[in-house]
Amino acid sequence: MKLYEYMAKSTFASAGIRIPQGRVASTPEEAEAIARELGRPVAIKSQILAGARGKAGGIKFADTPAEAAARASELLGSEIRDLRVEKVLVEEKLSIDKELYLGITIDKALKRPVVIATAEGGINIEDVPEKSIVRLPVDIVWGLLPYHGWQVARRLGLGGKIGSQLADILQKMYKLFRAYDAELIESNPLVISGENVIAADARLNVDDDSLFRHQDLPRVEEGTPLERRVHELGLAFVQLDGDIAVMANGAGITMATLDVLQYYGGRPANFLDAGGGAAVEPTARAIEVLLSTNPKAMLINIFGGITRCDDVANALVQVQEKMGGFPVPVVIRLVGTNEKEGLQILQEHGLTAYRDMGEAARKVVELAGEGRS
Amino acid sequence: MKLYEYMAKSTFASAGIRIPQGRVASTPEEAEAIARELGRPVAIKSQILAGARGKAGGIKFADTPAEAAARASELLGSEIRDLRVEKVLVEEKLSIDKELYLGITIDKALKRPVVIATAEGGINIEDVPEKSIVRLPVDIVWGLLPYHGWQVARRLGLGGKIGSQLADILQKMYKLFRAYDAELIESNPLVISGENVIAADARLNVDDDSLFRHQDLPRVEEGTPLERRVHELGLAFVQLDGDIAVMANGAGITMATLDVLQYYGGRPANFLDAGGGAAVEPTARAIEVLLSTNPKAMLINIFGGITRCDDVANALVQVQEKMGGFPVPVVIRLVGTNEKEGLQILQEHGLTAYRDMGEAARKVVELAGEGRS
Amino acid sequence: MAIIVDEKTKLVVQGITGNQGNFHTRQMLDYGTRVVAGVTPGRGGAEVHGVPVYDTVQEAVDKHGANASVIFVPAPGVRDAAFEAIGSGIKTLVIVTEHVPVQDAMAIVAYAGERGVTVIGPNTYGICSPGKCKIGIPPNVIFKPGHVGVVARSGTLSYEITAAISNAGFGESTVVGMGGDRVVGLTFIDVLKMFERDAETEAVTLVGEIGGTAEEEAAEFIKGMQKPVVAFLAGRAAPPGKRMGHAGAIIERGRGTFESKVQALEAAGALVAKLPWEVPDLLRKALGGKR
Amino acid sequence: MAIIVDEKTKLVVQGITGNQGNFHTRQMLDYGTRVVAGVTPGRGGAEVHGVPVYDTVQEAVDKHGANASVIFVPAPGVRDAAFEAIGSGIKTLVIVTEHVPVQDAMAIVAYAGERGVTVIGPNTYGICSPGKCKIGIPPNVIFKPGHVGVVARSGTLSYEITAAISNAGFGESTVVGMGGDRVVGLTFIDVLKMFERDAETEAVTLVGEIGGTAEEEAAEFIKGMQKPVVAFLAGRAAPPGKRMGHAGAIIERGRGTFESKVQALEAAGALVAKLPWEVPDLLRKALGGKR
Repeated sequence: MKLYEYMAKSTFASAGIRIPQGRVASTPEEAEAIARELGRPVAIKSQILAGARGKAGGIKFADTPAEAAARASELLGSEIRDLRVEKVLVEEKLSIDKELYLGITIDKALKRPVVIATAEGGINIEDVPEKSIVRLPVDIVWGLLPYHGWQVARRLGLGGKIGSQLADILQKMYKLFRAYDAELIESNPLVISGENVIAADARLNVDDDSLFRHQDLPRVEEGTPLERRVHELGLAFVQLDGDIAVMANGAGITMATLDVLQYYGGRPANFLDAGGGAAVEPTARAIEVLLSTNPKAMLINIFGGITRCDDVANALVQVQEKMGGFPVPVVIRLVGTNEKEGLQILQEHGLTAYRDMGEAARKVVELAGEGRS
Repeated sequence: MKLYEYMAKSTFASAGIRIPQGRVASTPEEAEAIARELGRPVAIKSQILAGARGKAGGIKFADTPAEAAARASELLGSEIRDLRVEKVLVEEKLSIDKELYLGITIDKALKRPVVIATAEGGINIEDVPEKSIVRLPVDIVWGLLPYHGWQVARRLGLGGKIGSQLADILQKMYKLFRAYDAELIESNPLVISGENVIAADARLNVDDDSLFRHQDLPRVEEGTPLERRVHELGLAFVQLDGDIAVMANGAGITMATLDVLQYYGGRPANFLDAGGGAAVEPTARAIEVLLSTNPKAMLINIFGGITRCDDVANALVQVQEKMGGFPVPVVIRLVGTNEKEGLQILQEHGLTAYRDMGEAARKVVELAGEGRS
Repeated sequence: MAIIVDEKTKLVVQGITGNQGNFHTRQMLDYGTRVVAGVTPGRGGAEVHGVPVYDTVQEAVDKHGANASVIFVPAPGVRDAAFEAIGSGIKTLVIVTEHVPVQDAMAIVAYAGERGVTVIGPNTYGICSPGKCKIGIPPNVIFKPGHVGVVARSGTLSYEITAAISNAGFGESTVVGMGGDRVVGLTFIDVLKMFERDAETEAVTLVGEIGGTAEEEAAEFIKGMQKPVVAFLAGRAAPPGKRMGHAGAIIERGRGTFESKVQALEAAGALVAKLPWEVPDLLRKALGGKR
Repeated sequence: MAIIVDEKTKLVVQGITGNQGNFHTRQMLDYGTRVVAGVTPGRGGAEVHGVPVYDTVQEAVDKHGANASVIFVPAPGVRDAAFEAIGSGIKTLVIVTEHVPVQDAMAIVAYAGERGVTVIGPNTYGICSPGKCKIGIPPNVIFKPGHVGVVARSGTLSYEITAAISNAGFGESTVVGMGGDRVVGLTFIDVLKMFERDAETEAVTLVGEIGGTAEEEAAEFIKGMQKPVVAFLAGRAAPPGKRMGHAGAIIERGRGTFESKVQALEAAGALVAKLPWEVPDLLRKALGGKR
């Protein structure tokens, strides 16, 4: 779960990391009031869950409160990088001597947290040459210790009071990383402004699987309205560009199903992983949602493990009855746990299923009117 | 630093460990009021920093508030195990099905915390046969985990809800042990009362060296008034039964000095370790305190390392001048860092020193009129 | 032989009294796995399908010589359960539970590393050495004793390919599901090393997917292997930057793309199947070629 | 030879800009110790007695090949300083600071154990291999190159006995102060093992005291030693139950008494001196006897 910049900044502040003065605003009037309080030039930053806002015009500046209201009015309600701006963060405009990047994420190969830092901050970290990037893996057991902060500072060429502040900020970021079960915590840019080091931007992505122990955090929703509807069923879902709706059970098999469809010339409309052992109800709801997107055809590809074929069959039958028949061709492939029972249920309701994934895929591509001729 | 039972219990309660209902009282009237609030038979427990209070008559019981006042009146102001009772803890009297002992301390040889438990609680843990004692060393890195609690419970023959409570209490005690830098945390007895496990007694000894990070804790003083005076100078001091006052620098050399005095038939009056590098002022104050105890003679045994001989000489001269001469014979042995400067200072003030520890010890025993004839 | 688990494996089921634990204990017993004990704290003394239940893993180890454990407890309890298994002397730990917080997974893997414990998962279907021992949740019917080692990141896709290998007449020495999470106990290389040493394994099938660089790292090792490797990779059709259910399956910074993985594996001498059911054909080709 | 430190030891001083660090850097340089760098975070670029100061131990290791460190920082900062030294690749760590919280000491010792680092202290005067290297705070004058290994728990008493050994004409191979705290890095047995292997050491002097069971455990090892051991123990006159300054010197539960230690050591074949200055006589006797 990604937090909005203003939320992430409030965790930074609570940990004692210096952030720019300012507040979040939902209306131009609020933005104006905040700019007046600050009494100096401000930055007005769109609160959206995407990077590179600046390039996309999502960050504006204003010298007066009236100007702040005007700029906020331009941003609020607009779409930046396909995302609607509902709030802006109005902050003092910093005088910047140098921009750094400082972040902590998880190194999957090392299986531990890793600090990533560069003295070339403020831009896409992806674009910084590898040799300018400092990487410091952290022992999950012993944690990030004060001297690690100093090591990073020295490798960025920083010493004295600035080095000391950077070391301190890194310590505090690591504490936040652990306390909030973060997948990623970063500040880009982390700004050197005179004698101070200030987190001009802040990002904190919390591990979804850890949310049970973070009841205190706000819940931030991401994705298209359709994606949100399926996520509420507890299923993994991504919208794609094609017109063959797909449901399978397991991320790998779902990806492979898309691959096979594409191989035969079909264009999948979505990725929907019904997961291991989803019950009849959410499976039925997911099928309904897929059908509501008006695909040309639908493919259900189930290799039952924890997932039981009879549950999937019952879900299909439920939807069929509710809708008075499927609006588009539905191709079913059903093997594995309780396969016999599942096929029996389908048969009783006039449905048939394939045993072979390839045949099913070729069939649905054909029914969608696509594929190699 | 040892905490009083009522203080330790309040930390237990804050960690969610069940303790008996009750409060601390300084007067019989307060004790009566607490007993009335509780509305049931109570235990009245002397708050002193010593074990085995029960045997020494430090714990009494009362069925009525009036009786509680009477018992509290007997205890308050009395001396139990040579310690004056200034407060009593008035608590509900528990119905006891079984008494356990549960504690965590530091195993010096293993260099890690160790859980000690026995189903034979309520008495001196020292008297429990080794085979009835469960020991579980704890990995300082990974800590005491929930399953350790269950392992201890099973080894004490406990299961079900009682086992589950014991496992939970042990977890919480370990958290307190770590949070308060404890040298020892224990409950003796930890009582099984019906379906509940209750810490009928609680002890928490905090590492003196960690007090800088426990500003929230009350400061509890221990020892005789004389010992407290020297401890305030930051020096290690223990009163003994003899009449030769002793000061040396370092715990080992101070112990060895006492040994040598005893070997020659002398009777040391104290252990005073002036430590490494004590300054002139505290050294002078310590000498004054020693002289104020009216010893027959005094031995100063210094092998200067961090401690500088000139500092010690200056301290001696300062006291000599302040008192207008020493009231009893003072034998000085002075070697090591800045030895020449030290001897010079002594000489200028009519004092002499030995180079050899044995000779100095023999001399002071002789001057005290003791020793082998 | 086989790797990691075999007929000497004595299993304890943590969370045996839960629905999943109960159901799959039955399945594993039916497969022939030696399930010697179950653990649910506070439920010591009970029985599940004739398997005795204890309060602690230590009792299962002490009384039954358990040397492997499978965890079915809910995600918030996995860290504690895993630490208990590792701390009690278990040598192989299979964590079936999904949605384990990744920072818990890092701690578990670190602790296991200190103690020399093999961790499979979290979020794995488990492991099976056909005819000897199955730990976890895959359907019993897909396995067949044989000489192909299978190692996979994802579950159902791995069933699909394993079933294809079995149906083609090959059979498997051991099938290992490493788990689909970002941080899991084993790497491809760990498992490839074991297969390379295992006398019963003649060829290896690697089932990978986009995201991360695990397949690229595996390719480095495959270069030096004696035994042939056939791979299938999922995610050719995945658009860049979209999260496809597995937290691990995010395409990051141009690394971990489908193309880079195929290229690395083919350069290392592995045969890469375009469709899942091509794997048996390529195995036939590889074994014919190298032997 | 000698043990732990010698002419190849390259020392970094943590807390070099403090009073103690500054003073003892001078003393160690005078003794001939190769002090290659100092560390005080935020003071990088300074110099102390010609020794360059850095912000991090890593720089001292990378630029000067430092392999040992001595810590003079105040007690609240010792844990961090020790972890830095251990994490930066230092192999011998001497912690002079006293009043280090015991739970910090346990953590330091555990981390050092993982990384194979030798820890001397906390609350130690240090270590000296006479004529080669002195790390810590003992007076330079008490040492003399020779063949007696000295290992002690306490400081000044150890100077007393070392000076007696030097004055009697023996000299020392290495003198090790383990530190007076409850939890320290080395045990008597650790050091005895090293002396037993060290070609330069012909006899060992053990300086112990009441409290704990370290001397009794040492006695078990001494039984099997080839080299003679002469011991002195402090605390004969200490009343039971009184704390004598060292946290370790508490007599607990009848174990760790003066008598039990003397008995254990004598039973193991060690000669136990009644007075500190008897140690050289017993060394003469022991070396005459065993050689």
